[in-house]
Amino acid sequence: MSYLPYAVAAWICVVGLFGVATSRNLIHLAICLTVTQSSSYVLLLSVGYVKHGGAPIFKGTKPGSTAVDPVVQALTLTDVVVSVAVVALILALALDAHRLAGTIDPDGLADVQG
Amino acid sequence: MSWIPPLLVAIPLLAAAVTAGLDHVTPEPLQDAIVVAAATATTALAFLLLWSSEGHEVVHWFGGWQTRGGVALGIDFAVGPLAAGMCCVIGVVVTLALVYSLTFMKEAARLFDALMLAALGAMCGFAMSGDLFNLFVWLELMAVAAYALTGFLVERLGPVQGAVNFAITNTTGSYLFAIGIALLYARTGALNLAQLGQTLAHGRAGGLVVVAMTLLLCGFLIKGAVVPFHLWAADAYAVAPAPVCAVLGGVMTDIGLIGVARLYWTVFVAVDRGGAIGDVLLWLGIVTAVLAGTMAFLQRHLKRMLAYSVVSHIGVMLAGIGLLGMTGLAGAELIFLAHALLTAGLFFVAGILHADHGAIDELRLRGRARGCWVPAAAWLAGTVGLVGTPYVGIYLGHSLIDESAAAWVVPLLWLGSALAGAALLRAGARIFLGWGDADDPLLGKPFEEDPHERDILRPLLVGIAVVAVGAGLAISVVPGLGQRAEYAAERFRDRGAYVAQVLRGRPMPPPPALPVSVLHTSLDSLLYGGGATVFAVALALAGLYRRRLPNFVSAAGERTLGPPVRVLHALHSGVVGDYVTWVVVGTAVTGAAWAILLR
Amino acid sequence: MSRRVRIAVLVPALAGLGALFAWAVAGLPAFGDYRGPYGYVLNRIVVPLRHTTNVVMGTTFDVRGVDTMGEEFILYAAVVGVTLLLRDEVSTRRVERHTRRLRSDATRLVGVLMVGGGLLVGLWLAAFGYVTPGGGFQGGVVLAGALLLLYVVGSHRDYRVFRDEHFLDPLEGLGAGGYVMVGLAALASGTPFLTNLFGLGTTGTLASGGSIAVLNWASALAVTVAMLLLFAEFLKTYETPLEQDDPGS
Amino acid sequence: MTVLASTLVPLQAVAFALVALGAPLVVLTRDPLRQALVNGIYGVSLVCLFVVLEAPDPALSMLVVSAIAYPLVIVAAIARVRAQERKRNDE
Repeated sequence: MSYLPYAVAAWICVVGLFGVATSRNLIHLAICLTVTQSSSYVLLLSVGYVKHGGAPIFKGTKPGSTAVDPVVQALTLTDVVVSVAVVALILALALDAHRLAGTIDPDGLADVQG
Repeated sequence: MSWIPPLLVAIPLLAAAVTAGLDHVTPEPLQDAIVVAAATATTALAFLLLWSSEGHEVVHWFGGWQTRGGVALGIDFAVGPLAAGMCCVIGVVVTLALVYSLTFMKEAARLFDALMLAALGAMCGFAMSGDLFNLFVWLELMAVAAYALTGFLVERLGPVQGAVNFAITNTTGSYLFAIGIALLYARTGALNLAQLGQTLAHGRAGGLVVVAMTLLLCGFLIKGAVVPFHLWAADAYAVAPAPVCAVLGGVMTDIGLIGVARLYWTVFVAVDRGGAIGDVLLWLGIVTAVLAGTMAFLQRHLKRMLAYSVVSHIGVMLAGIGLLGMTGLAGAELIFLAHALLTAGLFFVAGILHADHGAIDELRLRGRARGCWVPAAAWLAGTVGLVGTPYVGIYLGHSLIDESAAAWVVPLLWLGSALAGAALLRAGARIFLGWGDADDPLLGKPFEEDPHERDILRPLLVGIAVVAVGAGLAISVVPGLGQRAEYAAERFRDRGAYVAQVLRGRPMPPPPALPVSVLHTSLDSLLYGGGATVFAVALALAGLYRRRLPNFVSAAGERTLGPPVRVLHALHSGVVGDYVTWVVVGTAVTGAAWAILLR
Repeated sequence: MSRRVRIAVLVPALAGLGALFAWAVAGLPAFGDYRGPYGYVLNRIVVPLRHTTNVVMGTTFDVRGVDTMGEEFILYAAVVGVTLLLRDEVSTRRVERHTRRLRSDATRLVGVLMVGGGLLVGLWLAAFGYVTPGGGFQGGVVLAGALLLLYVVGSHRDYRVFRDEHFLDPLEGLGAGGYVMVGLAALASGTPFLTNLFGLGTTGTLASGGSIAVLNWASALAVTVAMLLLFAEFLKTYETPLEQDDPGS
Repeated sequence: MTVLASTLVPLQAVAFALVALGAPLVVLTRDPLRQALVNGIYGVSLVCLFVVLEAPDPALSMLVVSAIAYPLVIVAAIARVRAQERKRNDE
């Protein structure tokens, strides 16, 4: 059962992808994308966790005491910013789509076809 | 010369910050000068880097965080001739596109320039980076810039819809990529590519590594618009402004392939068994080349046609990479060089047509550009270069791929570029010569157009298109280029030397003296190249004069080709939910294939 | 594809993806069993080498500083992109200059306190980021949120300065560009890009970390302004139709 | 369950369970405004998870994002869409 955290991450990813593919609303879809991405945070922080380890902040503790991996935390920070940037862009596109087509249902937007 | 690599990122990014930051306070000519100067300086430095990477990888450890005891601490750029060459092409294409857009894009020009420069810096960073997460960062930066640039023409629904599909599909890919990074990091505790490969070489490939590889490579294949991840490409390229298309189609799509090659030869080659990883890539490449070539032939919208032509060449290049040999990779490189310039040139011509006539539809433009000899010559010459007529354009790269490919692969790859070339030839003949029928139901319904008027400096646009096409055509006959591409490929594939230099600072063996002559190609390639040209011309004529074919021929054609064509059109539905579904399907199937082959 | 077909294709594919994930998870080290070496090495060396007690920030702004440079520019590109995509509203917008004050003084007082508190928290988060948890990004978002509150408690006009592109764009450029300049300064002095050149100071104080502090403030500035511009873009498009709907205001 | 308790501190197990439950709730809430709210709660559960995983920096970052950045942007977008729809209905 020590694999539960990873299973949670995989679950979130699958659930998020389901939401993205079946969404009827671009704003809803953008939020589903953030859910999909949250699986990568959960996975990153889980793989960097060290049993009985403290946060990698050595104020008051001496360097060298057991601490969790700081690298995954730095990566997560970047990931969060990426997610904000992408959500902002997709929402802006959703607003444009709504202004032009009167709908934010991606299925109804299929203006261009192959 | 290890100071050059960071500059290729820093200069464009700083210029992007300056140009958008000082939008309201500096006069326009100065702004234009800053933008073009930054892009030109980046390009010039890329060529200097190419020259100085001849003998060894140019390694730059950011912040001076060198390796300690074989453990990489910081982030490195490790640049060999292949990566440096990529940066050169990226720089040239972006610079041309920026000059082209000086008069082409007036509205919101500063924001446009800032995003183009950010994309330039990101693409260079991606080509040079030696760190897995750093690759992700540059990938996201170029993607975010590209999404916004695609939706640039916000007065119309098409661009917005194209940008939505592009953004959502690619973001899904990026997030799968991020999960792949986390998995691989959990297994190895490293992010540096050299170190990752070294760590994996010691263990056996378990499920973890196979799945991580699937997620990482599929993330790149989505960026690279490989079937079945290609659906977004036509939607996005059809609607973006011409200079943006030139950058997206010419270099940014191919970036995904460089990612695939980089990850394979620095990391996953260590866990490959009998080239199984390459086999899957080869298959994907063949399917992509043929399917996208067919789709190109079914388009009437010039930029959609070009988009599928790009995807079909992506397929050929991916197949070259998937062969896993030195010549295959060198061939992919040379195709990239020629294809980037030619595609950019053709997009530039399409932009001129759009500006002249307010239309971008093959049938609607029929005969309207008669007498525009220079654009016509550029278009037709570029098309011939993209087919791979002997010693023109992508021919040399194609012939190198032929050398290492199995006999049954070669005609399929030539078929892909011939199909795409036939489509472009047909469009060119119809638009510039007025040949062919005025209507063709096979090509689907017309697209909404925006008749916009722009105050353009036409000679400048034509000049840039001619320069791009001319440079692309010459790639096959530049003396010594073929040998250097082979040497660059050999260096790129040498994981041992790469690891030794990046992690331990060991020098590389000195480069051999390379002859300066045009590479000799085999008779087979000459025949295939000639055959592909003849086939493309014949097919183009058949497309133009379909109605005049004997009745029984067209009836048989309709019976056999009609249903698959309708299925193809239906699959490219423009609905983003479908695209994401195909992304998931593609990832799962590719992963299953690798799981079976690598077990 | 119709929605039903799509779901019929999607569900098995997701199941396949899930199976792949399960296969991958089986090969992961057990939870809590991180094996390193990357994180362990950094935990050991960053504090003595860089005098920052928060190793995460030491990693973000120094060891992997160039990632963060890219990250700043992702945010920057997103802001530029959103401005680009919503620019149609800019050109057609005719916002009346009016002030709509909140009725109750008590609400205003609470609001002002919240703005003050928010600013303090934001500054504190940004300032102590490399000593304790926090940092430029977190502080920047809070600062932007607090400044945005001014818009609510004060009036439209009070907030105008914060959404004036003439004022904000150069600041945004300075924040993102400043990061690159610090890197270039190191390069110009003959060391690798983004080398930490400044005095490292005393461990565990604000005057520690050398260029980490500078980069931290550059990114705090970039993030604050980026968030303000983002909010402004979205709220601007929000405000216009509401005013048209509501003739009383 | 003893294995669970020995490797996963109970608090962590609870946080993981909350996140695992929260994700489908966010995805299945189809009304955007309600979804924005549920997403906020999901964000808070992620913050809790990050805290028990000894990651205060990402936790703070997630907190400011899910308490300030996302809600503002999303709610503004929703309001904009609704206002436009209302206007369109009036015409």
